[in-house]
Amino acid sequence: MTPEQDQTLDILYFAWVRERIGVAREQVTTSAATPRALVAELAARDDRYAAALADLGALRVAIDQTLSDLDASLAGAREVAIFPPMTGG
Amino acid sequence: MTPEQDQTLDILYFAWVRERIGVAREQVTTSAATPRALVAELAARDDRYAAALADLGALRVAIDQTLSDLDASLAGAREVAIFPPMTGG
Amino acid sequence: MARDICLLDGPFDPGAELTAFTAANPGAGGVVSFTGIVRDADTGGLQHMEIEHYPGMTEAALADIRARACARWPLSGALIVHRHGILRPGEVIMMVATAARHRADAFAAAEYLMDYLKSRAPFWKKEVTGNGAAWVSARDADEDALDRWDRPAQPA
Amino acid sequence: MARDICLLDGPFDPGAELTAFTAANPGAGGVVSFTGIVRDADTGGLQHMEIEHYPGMTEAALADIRARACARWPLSGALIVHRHGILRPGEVIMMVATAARHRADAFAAAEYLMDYLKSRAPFWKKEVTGNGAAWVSARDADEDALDRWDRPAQPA
Repeated sequence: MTPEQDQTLDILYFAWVRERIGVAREQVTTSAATPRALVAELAARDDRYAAALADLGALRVAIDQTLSDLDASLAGAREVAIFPPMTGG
Repeated sequence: MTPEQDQTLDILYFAWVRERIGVAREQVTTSAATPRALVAELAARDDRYAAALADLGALRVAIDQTLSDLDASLAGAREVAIFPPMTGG
Repeated sequence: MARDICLLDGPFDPGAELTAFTAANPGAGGVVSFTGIVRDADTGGLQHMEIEHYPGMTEAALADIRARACARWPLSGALIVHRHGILRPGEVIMMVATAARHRADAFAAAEYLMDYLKSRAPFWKKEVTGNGAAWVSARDADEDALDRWDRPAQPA
Repeated sequence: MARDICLLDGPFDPGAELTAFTAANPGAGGVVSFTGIVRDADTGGLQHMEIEHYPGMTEAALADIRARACARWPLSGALIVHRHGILRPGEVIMMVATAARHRADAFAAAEYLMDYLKSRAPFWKKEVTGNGAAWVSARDADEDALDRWDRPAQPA
Protein backbone atom coordinates (compact mmCIF):
# COMPACT_ATOMS: atom_id res chain seq x y z
CA MET A 1 0.00 0.00 0.00
CA THR A 2 1.43 3.39 -0.93
CA PRO A 3 0.63 6.50 1.10
CA GLU A 4 -1.23 8.06 -1.84
CA GLN A 5 -3.90 5.35 -1.65
CA ASP A 6 -6.83 5.70 0.67
CA GLN A 7 -6.75 3.49 3.73
CA THR A 8 -9.24 2.96 6.51
CA LEU A 9 -7.94 3.66 10.00
CA ASP A 10 -9.38 3.28 13.49
CA ILE A 11 -8.83 6.65 15.16
CA LEU A 12 -8.86 6.79 18.97
CA TYR A 13 -9.00 9.91 21.13
CA PHE A 14 -8.13 10.15 24.83
CA ALA A 15 -8.54 12.59 27.73
CA TRP A 16 -9.43 16.17 26.77
CA VAL A 17 -8.99 15.43 23.05
CA ARG A 18 -11.74 12.83 23.40
CA GLU A 19 -13.90 15.17 25.46
CA ARG A 20 -13.58 18.09 23.04
CA ILE A 21 -14.31 15.99 19.96
CA GLY A 22 -17.08 14.14 21.77
CA VAL A 23 -16.15 10.76 20.35
CA ALA A 24 -13.76 8.11 21.73
CA ARG A 25 -13.25 6.15 18.52
CA GLU A 26 -14.17 6.36 14.85
CA GLN A 27 -13.21 4.88 11.50
CA VAL A 28 -11.72 7.23 8.92
CA THR A 29 -10.82 6.59 5.30
CA THR A 30 -7.95 8.85 4.44
CA SER A 31 -5.01 9.35 2.11
CA ALA A 32 -2.99 11.11 4.82
CA ALA A 33 0.60 9.85 4.73
CA THR A 34 1.53 10.99 8.24
CA PRO A 35 -0.15 11.72 11.59
CA ARG A 36 0.49 15.43 10.91
CA ALA A 37 -1.51 15.27 7.66
CA LEU A 38 -4.22 13.20 9.37
CA VAL A 39 -4.58 15.73 12.21
CA ALA A 40 -4.83 18.60 9.68
CA GLU A 41 -7.50 16.72 7.77
CA LEU A 42 -9.50 16.03 10.94
CA ALA A 43 -9.10 19.60 12.24
CA ALA A 44 -10.69 20.90 9.02
CA ARG A 45 -13.91 18.96 9.68
CA ASP A 46 -15.67 21.28 12.11
CA ASP A 47 -15.22 23.54 15.13
CA ARG A 48 -15.07 20.71 17.67
CA TYR A 49 -12.25 18.97 15.84
CA ALA A 50 -10.53 22.28 15.20
CA ALA A 51 -10.65 23.17 18.92
CA ALA A 52 -9.39 19.76 20.01
CA LEU A 53 -6.57 19.57 17.48
CA ALA A 54 -5.51 23.22 17.14
CA ASP A 55 -2.31 23.01 19.19
CA LEU A 56 -0.06 20.40 17.63
CA GLY A 57 2.52 20.91 20.35
CA ALA A 58 -0.01 19.71 22.92
CA LEU A 59 -0.76 16.49 21.05
CA ARG A 60 0.92 13.10 21.01
CA VAL A 61 0.17 10.26 18.60
CA ALA A 62 0.53 6.51 18.67
CA ILE A 63 0.48 4.36 15.53
CA ASP A 64 -0.68 0.82 16.20
CA GLN A 65 -0.21 1.40 19.93
CA THR A 66 3.38 2.63 19.63
CA LEU A 67 4.21 6.24 20.46
CA SER A 68 5.21 7.86 17.15
CA ASP A 69 6.41 11.06 15.59
CA LEU A 70 3.95 13.38 13.84
CA ASP A 71 5.92 12.80 10.64
CA ALA A 72 6.08 9.01 10.85
CA SER A 73 4.61 7.01 7.98
CA LEU A 74 1.03 5.80 8.19
CA ALA A 75 1.63 3.22 5.44
CA GLY A 76 0.11 -0.07 6.61
CA ALA A 77 -1.23 1.38 9.85
CA ARG A 78 -4.51 0.10 11.30
CA GLU A 79 -4.96 2.20 14.46
CA VAL A 80 -3.95 5.79 15.21
CA ALA A 81 -4.48 7.38 18.62
CA ILE A 82 -4.37 11.13 19.31
CA PHE A 83 -4.05 12.36 22.88
CA PRO A 84 -2.47 14.95 25.23
CA PRO A 85 0.90 14.38 26.90
CA MET A 86 0.60 11.42 29.26
CA THR A 87 0.38 11.86 33.02
CA GLY A 88 0.96 8.43 34.49
CA GLY A 89 2.84 7.43 37.61
CA MET B 1 40.00 18.99 83.70
CA THR B 2 43.11 19.49 81.54
CA PRO B 3 44.35 16.77 79.22
CA GLU B 4 47.54 16.35 81.26
CA GLN B 5 45.56 15.07 84.23
CA ASP B 6 44.67 11.40 84.49
CA GLN B 7 41.05 10.60 83.81
CA THR B 8 39.12 7.35 84.00
CA LEU B 9 37.42 6.30 80.78
CA ASP B 10 35.10 3.48 79.83
CA ILE B 11 36.66 1.91 76.74
CA LEU B 12 34.41 -0.16 74.45
CA TYR B 13 35.53 -2.42 71.61
CA PHE B 14 33.38 -3.76 68.79
CA ALA B 15 33.52 -6.39 66.05
CA TRP B 16 37.00 -7.76 65.28
CA VAL B 17 38.67 -5.23 67.57
CA ARG B 18 36.67 -6.72 70.44
CA GLU B 19 37.42 -10.28 69.31
CA ARG B 20 41.17 -9.72 68.99
CA ILE B 21 41.48 -7.98 72.33
CA GLY B 22 39.17 -10.50 73.96
CA VAL B 23 37.30 -7.90 75.99
CA ALA B 24 34.17 -5.89 75.12
CA ARG B 25 34.56 -3.18 77.73
CA GLU B 26 37.07 -2.03 80.32
CA GLN B 27 37.90 0.96 82.49
CA VAL B 28 41.20 2.72 81.84
CA THR B 29 42.84 5.54 83.74
CA THR B 30 44.91 7.51 81.29
CA SER B 31 46.49 10.87 80.59
CA ALA B 32 46.01 10.46 76.82
CA ALA B 33 44.77 13.73 75.35
CA THR B 34 43.43 12.26 72.12
CA PRO B 35 42.09 8.93 70.80
CA ARG B 36 45.33 8.60 68.83
CA ALA B 37 47.39 8.78 72.05
CA LEU B 38 44.96 6.43 73.81
CA VAL B 39 45.20 3.83 71.03
CA ALA B 40 49.03 4.02 71.14
CA GLU B 41 48.99 3.55 74.91
CA LEU B 42 46.66 0.54 74.64
CA ALA B 43 48.62 -1.01 71.75
CA ALA B 44 51.75 -0.99 73.90
CA ARG B 45 50.10 -3.22 76.54
CA ASP B 46 50.56 -6.65 74.95
CA ASP B 47 50.43 -8.61 71.71
CA ARG B 48 46.65 -8.91 71.65
CA TYR B 49 46.17 -5.17 71.90
CA ALA B 50 49.01 -4.59 69.45
CA ALA B 51 47.41 -6.91 66.90
CA ALA B 52 43.98 -5.36 67.29
CA LEU B 53 45.15 -1.77 67.14
CA ALA B 54 48.11 -1.95 64.74
CA ASP B 55 46.43 -0.45 61.70
CA LEU B 56 45.13 3.00 62.61
CA GLY B 57 43.62 3.42 59.15
CA ALA B 58 41.32 0.48 59.85
CA LEU B 59 40.04 1.94 63.12
CA ARG B 60 37.24 4.38 63.91
CA VAL B 61 36.58 5.99 67.27
CA ALA B 62 33.59 7.47 69.03
CA ILE B 63 33.83 9.79 72.03
CA ASP B 64 30.74 9.67 74.23
CA GLN B 65 28.86 7.90 71.44
CA THR B 66 29.71 10.46 68.76
CA LEU B 67 31.94 9.49 65.85
CA SER B 68 35.15 11.48 66.31
CA ASP B 69 38.51 12.21 64.78
CA LEU B 70 41.64 10.43 66.08
CA ASP B 71 42.98 13.85 67.05
CA ALA B 72 39.86 15.10 68.84
CA SER B 73 40.19 16.11 72.50
CA LEU B 74 39.44 13.59 75.21
CA ALA B 75 39.05 16.36 77.81
CA GLY B 76 35.89 15.64 79.82
CA ALA B 77 35.15 12.39 77.96
CA ARG B 78 33.56 9.48 79.80
CA GLU B 79 33.28 6.78 77.13
CA VAL B 80 35.53 6.00 74.16
CA ALA B 81 34.72 3.27 71.64
CA ILE B 82 37.21 1.77 69.20
CA PHE B 83 35.94 -0.27 66.24
CA PRO B 84 36.40 -1.11 62.55
CA PRO B 85 34.63 0.86 59.79
CA MET B 86 30.91 0.34 60.18
CA THR B 87 28.94 -1.95 57.87
CA GLY B 88 25.30 -1.12 58.49
CA GLY B 89 22.42 -0.96 56.06
CA MET C 1 5.11 -16.58 41.11
CA ALA C 2 5.25 -12.85 41.68
CA ARG C 3 3.70 -10.60 39.10
CA ASP C 4 5.75 -8.32 36.87
CA ILE C 5 3.15 -5.96 35.39
CA CYS C 6 -0.29 -5.38 36.80
CA LEU C 7 -3.03 -3.05 35.59
CA LEU C 8 -5.90 -2.74 38.09
CA ASP C 9 -9.26 -1.00 38.25
CA GLY C 10 -9.52 -1.21 42.04
CA PRO C 11 -7.41 -0.70 45.18
CA PHE C 12 -4.32 -2.74 46.03
CA ASP C 13 -2.04 -3.00 49.06
CA PRO C 14 1.52 -1.84 48.29
CA GLY C 15 2.81 -3.45 51.48
CA ALA C 16 1.49 -6.86 50.44
CA GLU C 17 3.04 -6.35 47.00
CA LEU C 18 6.39 -5.44 48.58
CA THR C 19 6.35 -8.50 50.82
CA ALA C 20 5.54 -10.81 47.89
CA PHE C 21 8.10 -9.14 45.64
CA THR C 22 10.82 -9.38 48.28
CA ALA C 23 10.05 -13.05 48.92
CA ALA C 24 10.24 -13.72 45.17
CA ASN C 25 13.76 -12.24 44.95
CA PRO C 26 15.82 -13.98 47.64
CA GLY C 27 19.10 -13.44 45.82
CA ALA C 28 18.83 -9.67 45.79
CA GLY C 29 20.64 -7.64 48.42
CA GLY C 30 18.18 -4.79 48.15
CA VAL C 31 14.68 -3.89 47.06
CA VAL C 32 13.57 -0.35 46.23
CA SER C 33 9.91 0.60 45.94
CA PHE C 34 8.06 3.73 44.96
CA THR C 35 4.38 4.19 45.79
CA GLY C 36 2.36 7.04 44.27
CA ILE C 37 -0.61 8.33 46.26
CA VAL C 38 -3.58 10.54 45.36
CA ARG C 39 -3.00 13.76 47.22
CA ASP C 40 -5.36 16.66 47.47
CA ALA C 41 -5.41 18.80 44.31
CA ASP C 42 -3.25 21.91 44.44
CA THR C 43 -6.41 23.98 44.64
CA GLY C 44 -7.74 21.86 47.52
CA GLY C 45 -11.03 20.06 47.82
CA LEU C 46 -10.27 17.06 45.62
CA GLN C 47 -13.29 14.77 45.51
CA HIS C 48 -11.76 12.06 43.40
CA MET C 49 -9.29 11.36 40.62
CA GLU C 50 -10.14 9.59 37.38
CA ILE C 51 -7.40 7.82 35.47
CA GLU C 52 -8.07 7.07 31.81
CA HIS C 53 -5.80 4.73 29.90
CA TYR C 54 -5.38 3.17 26.46
CA PRO C 55 -6.25 -0.53 26.73
CA GLY C 56 -3.79 -2.62 24.78
CA MET C 57 -1.14 0.06 24.44
CA THR C 58 -0.96 0.43 28.23
CA GLU C 59 0.03 -3.18 28.83
CA ALA C 60 2.56 -3.04 25.97
CA ALA C 61 4.05 0.23 27.24
CA LEU C 62 4.42 -1.08 30.81
CA ALA C 63 6.08 -4.26 29.56
CA ASP C 64 8.40 -2.25 27.32
CA ILE C 65 9.41 0.15 30.11
CA ARG C 66 10.05 -2.78 32.44
CA ALA C 67 12.12 -4.60 29.78
CA ARG C 68 14.26 -1.51 29.16
CA ALA C 69 15.05 -1.22 32.87
CA CYS C 70 15.93 -4.92 33.07
CA ALA C 71 18.23 -4.55 30.06
CA ARG C 72 20.00 -1.54 31.53
CA TRP C 73 20.65 -2.72 35.11
CA PRO C 74 21.39 -6.18 36.53
CA LEU C 75 18.02 -6.63 38.23
CA SER C 76 16.75 -9.85 39.73
CA GLY C 77 13.20 -8.50 39.58
CA ALA C 78 11.09 -5.51 38.55
CA LEU C 79 7.42 -4.87 39.27
CA ILE C 80 4.97 -2.27 37.94
CA VAL C 81 1.43 -1.99 39.35
CA HIS C 82 -0.83 0.81 38.09
CA ARG C 83 -4.48 1.59 38.69
CA HIS C 84 -7.02 3.21 36.41
CA GLY C 85 -10.62 4.30 37.03
CA ILE C 86 -11.84 6.24 40.05
CA LEU C 87 -9.50 6.88 43.01
CA ARG C 88 -10.16 8.71 46.27
CA PRO C 89 -7.69 11.05 48.03
CA GLY C 90 -5.13 9.01 49.99
CA GLU C 91 -5.51 5.93 47.80
CA VAL C 92 -2.50 4.37 46.12
CA ILE C 93 -2.26 5.10 42.39
CA MET C 94 0.66 2.88 41.47
CA MET C 95 3.89 1.33 42.62
CA VAL C 96 7.15 0.10 41.18
CA ALA C 97 9.64 -2.20 42.86
CA THR C 98 13.13 -3.24 41.80
CA ALA C 99 15.46 -5.88 43.25
CA ALA C 100 19.21 -5.95 42.69
CA ARG C 101 22.42 -7.16 44.24
CA HIS C 102 23.65 -3.58 44.77
CA ARG C 103 21.45 -0.80 46.03
CA ALA C 104 22.61 1.79 43.48
CA ASP C 105 21.22 -0.37 40.66
CA ALA C 106 17.89 -0.86 42.43
CA PHE C 107 17.54 2.88 43.11
CA ALA C 108 18.49 3.92 39.58
CA ALA C 109 16.15 1.39 37.98
CA ALA C 110 13.22 2.46 40.17
CA GLU C 111 13.74 6.11 39.26
CA TYR C 112 14.00 5.15 35.59
CA LEU C 113 10.73 3.21 35.76
CA MET C 114 9.03 6.20 37.38
CA ASP C 115 10.38 8.71 34.88
CA TYR C 116 9.16 6.62 31.95
CA LEU C 117 5.80 5.83 33.55
CA LYS C 118 5.16 9.55 34.08
CA SER C 119 5.62 10.53 30.43
CA ARG C 120 5.59 7.41 28.28
CA ALA C 121 2.78 5.21 29.58
CA PRO C 122 -0.69 6.10 28.22
CA PHE C 123 -2.44 7.24 31.38
CA TRP C 124 -4.25 10.55 31.82
CA LYS C 125 -5.31 11.90 35.21
CA LYS C 126 -8.32 14.09 35.81
CA GLU C 127 -9.00 15.78 39.13
CA VAL C 128 -12.60 16.34 40.18
CA THR C 129 -13.21 19.03 42.82
CA GLY C 130 -16.24 20.97 44.01
CA ASN C 131 -15.37 23.54 41.33
CA GLY C 132 -15.42 21.06 38.46
CA ALA C 133 -13.05 18.70 36.70
CA ALA C 134 -9.63 19.41 35.22
CA TRP C 135 -7.13 17.23 33.40
CA VAL C 136 -3.74 17.17 35.11
CA SER C 137 -1.14 18.92 32.95
CA ALA C 138 2.08 17.17 32.09
CA ARG C 139 4.96 18.83 33.93
CA ASP C 140 7.97 20.02 31.95
CA ALA C 141 10.10 18.63 34.79
CA ASP C 142 8.75 15.15 34.08
CA GLU C 143 9.65 15.38 30.41
CA ASP C 144 13.07 16.80 31.30
CA ALA C 145 13.66 13.95 33.76
CA LEU C 146 13.84 11.55 30.84
CA ASP C 147 16.84 13.34 29.36
CA ARG C 148 19.16 12.25 32.14
CA TRP C 149 18.89 8.62 31.03
CA ASP C 150 20.26 9.52 27.60
CA ARG C 151 23.32 11.24 29.01
CA PRO C 152 26.46 9.32 29.96
CA ALA C 153 26.64 8.62 33.69
CA GLN C 154 28.11 11.33 35.91
CA PRO C 155 31.50 10.45 37.38
CA ALA C 156 30.89 8.85 40.79
CA MET D 1 1.30 6.87 65.26
CA ALA D 2 3.85 5.42 62.88
CA ARG D 3 7.33 4.83 64.16
CA ASP D 4 10.31 6.86 63.00
CA ILE D 5 13.28 4.84 64.22
CA CYS D 6 13.17 1.21 65.20
CA LEU D 7 15.98 -1.08 66.37
CA LEU D 8 14.94 -4.74 66.50
CA ASP D 9 16.49 -8.04 67.55
CA GLY D 10 14.02 -10.16 65.57
CA PRO D 11 12.29 -10.34 62.19
CA PHE D 12 9.90 -7.69 60.87
CA ASP D 13 7.65 -7.41 57.83
CA PRO D 14 8.72 -4.59 55.48
CA GLY D 15 5.39 -4.74 53.67
CA ALA D 16 3.46 -4.09 56.89
CA GLU D 17 5.84 -1.24 57.68
CA LEU D 18 5.30 0.26 54.21
CA THR D 19 1.54 0.05 54.54
CA ALA D 20 1.59 1.72 57.98
CA PHE D 21 4.06 4.37 56.85
CA THR D 22 2.01 5.19 53.74
CA ALA D 23 -1.19 5.45 55.80
CA ALA D 24 0.59 7.78 58.22
CA ASN D 25 1.57 10.17 55.42
CA PRO D 26 -1.64 10.92 53.50
CA GLY D 27 -0.40 14.30 52.25
CA ALA D 28 2.64 12.87 50.44
CA GLY D 29 2.44 12.23 46.73
CA GLY D 30 5.05 9.52 46.88
CA VAL D 31 6.73 7.04 49.20
CA VAL D 32 10.12 5.45 48.49
CA SER D 33 11.36 2.44 50.41
CA PHE D 34 14.59 0.46 50.47
CA THR D 35 14.74 -3.00 52.01
CA GLY D 36 18.07 -4.72 52.64
CA ILE D 37 18.11 -8.51 52.59
CA VAL D 38 20.65 -11.09 53.79
CA ARG D 39 21.98 -12.67 50.62
CA ASP D 40 24.29 -15.62 50.39
CA ALA D 41 27.92 -14.70 51.16
CA ASP D 42 30.10 -14.09 48.10
CA THR D 43 31.87 -17.36 48.84
CA GLY D 44 28.54 -19.21 49.07
CA GLY D 45 27.20 -21.36 51.85
CA LEU D 46 26.16 -18.64 54.26
CA GLN D 47 24.68 -20.20 57.39
CA HIS D 48 23.75 -16.99 59.12
CA MET D 49 24.69 -13.36 59.61
CA GLU D 50 25.39 -11.75 62.97
CA ILE D 51 24.92 -8.02 63.35
CA GLU D 52 26.65 -6.38 66.30
CA HIS D 53 25.81 -2.83 67.27
CA TYR D 54 26.66 -0.17 69.85
CA PRO D 55 23.69 0.22 72.20
CA GLY D 56 23.06 3.87 72.95
CA MET D 57 25.12 5.23 70.10
CA THR D 58 23.06 3.28 67.55
CA GLU D 59 19.79 4.92 68.51
CA ALA D 60 21.44 8.36 68.56
CA ALA D 61 23.08 7.79 65.17
CA LEU D 62 19.84 6.63 63.54
CA ALA D 63 17.95 9.63 64.94
CA ASP D 64 20.72 11.97 63.77
CA ILE D 65 20.79 10.52 60.24
CA ARG D 66 17.01 10.77 60.04
CA ALA D 67 17.04 14.37 61.29
CA ARG D 68 19.66 15.36 58.70
CA ALA D 69 17.54 13.95 55.89
CA CYS D 70 14.44 15.74 57.20
CA ALA D 71 16.37 19.01 57.35
CA ARG D 72 17.68 18.62 53.80
CA TRP D 73 14.50 17.63 51.93
CA PRO D 74 10.84 18.61 52.47
CA LEU D 75 9.72 15.21 53.77
CA SER D 76 6.40 14.50 55.38
CA GLY D 77 7.86 11.35 56.94
CA ALA D 78 11.01 9.25 57.26
CA LEU D 79 11.39 5.78 58.75
CA ILE D 80 14.45 3.70 59.65
CA VAL D 81 14.10 0.10 60.85
CA HIS D 82 17.28 -1.93 61.50
CA ARG D 83 17.83 -5.38 62.98
CA HIS D 84 20.73 -6.70 65.03
CA GLY D 85 21.50 -10.19 66.28
CA ILE D 86 21.26 -13.39 64.23
CA LEU D 87 19.75 -13.31 60.73
CA ARG D 88 19.21 -16.15 58.25
CA PRO D 89 19.74 -15.90 54.46
CA GLY D 90 16.74 -14.24 52.82
CA GLU D 91 15.70 -12.39 55.97
CA VAL D 92 15.25 -8.64 55.93
CA ILE D 93 18.10 -6.71 57.60
CA MET D 94 16.68 -3.22 57.52
CA MET D 95 14.50 -0.78 55.67
CA VAL D 96 14.13 2.93 55.17
CA ALA D 97 11.08 4.76 53.86
CA THR D 98 10.62 8.40 52.90
CA ALA D 99 7.45 10.31 52.02
CA ALA D 100 7.42 13.58 50.08
CA ARG D 101 5.24 15.68 47.83
CA HIS D 102 7.62 15.19 44.88
CA ARG D 103 9.21 11.89 44.01
CA ALA D 104 12.71 13.29 43.43
CA ASP D 105 12.88 14.40 47.08
CA ALA D 106 11.69 11.01 48.35
CA PHE D 107 14.23 9.15 46.19
CA ALA D 108 17.13 11.42 47.13
CA ALA D 109 16.33 11.25 50.83
CA ALA D 110 16.07 7.45 50.79
CA GLU D 111 19.46 7.16 49.08
CA TYR D 112 20.93 9.60 51.57
CA LEU D 113 19.59 7.58 54.51
CA MET D 114 21.08 4.41 53.01
CA ASP D 115 24.47 5.97 52.33
CA TYR D 116 24.75 7.23 55.90
CA LEU D 117 23.44 4.00 57.44
CA LYS D 118 26.09 2.02 55.55
CA SER D 119 29.04 3.98 56.89
CA ARG D 120 27.92 6.12 59.83
CA ALA D 121 25.65 3.93 61.95
CA PRO D 122 27.48 1.63 64.40
CA PHE D 123 26.57 -1.77 63.00
CA TRP D 124 29.03 -4.51 62.10
CA LYS D 125 28.11 -7.56 60.06
CA LYS D 126 29.70 -10.98 60.40
CA GLU D 127 29.05 -13.80 57.96
CA VAL D 128 29.15 -17.37 59.27
CA THR D 129 29.68 -20.10 56.67
CA GLY D 130 30.73 -23.75 56.80
CA ASN D 131 34.31 -22.49 56.48
CA GLY D 132 34.14 -20.22 59.51
CA ALA D 133 33.18 -16.67 60.33
CA ALA D 134 34.34 -13.44 58.71
CA TRP D 135 33.55 -9.79 59.39
CA VAL D 136 32.15 -8.02 56.35
CA SER D 137 34.62 -5.42 55.10
CA ALA D 138 33.52 -1.85 54.56
CA ARG D 139 33.43 -1.10 50.84
CA ASP D 140 35.33 1.92 49.54
CA ALA D 141 32.31 2.55 47.30
CA ASP D 142 30.15 3.01 50.40
CA GLU D 143 32.50 5.58 51.87
CA ASP D 144 32.77 7.32 48.49
CA ALA D 145 28.98 7.42 48.20
CA LEU D 146 28.88 9.90 51.09
CA ASP D 147 30.94 12.43 49.16
CA ARG D 148 28.18 13.16 46.70
CA TRP D 149 26.05 14.70 49.44
CA ASP D 150 28.74 17.30 50.12
CA ARG D 151 28.95 18.39 46.50
CA PRO D 152 26.61 20.98 45.05
CA ALA D 153 23.75 19.41 43.11
CA GLN D 154 24.37 18.52 39.47
CA PRO D 155 22.49 20.71 37.02
CA ALA D 156 19.20 19.01 36.18
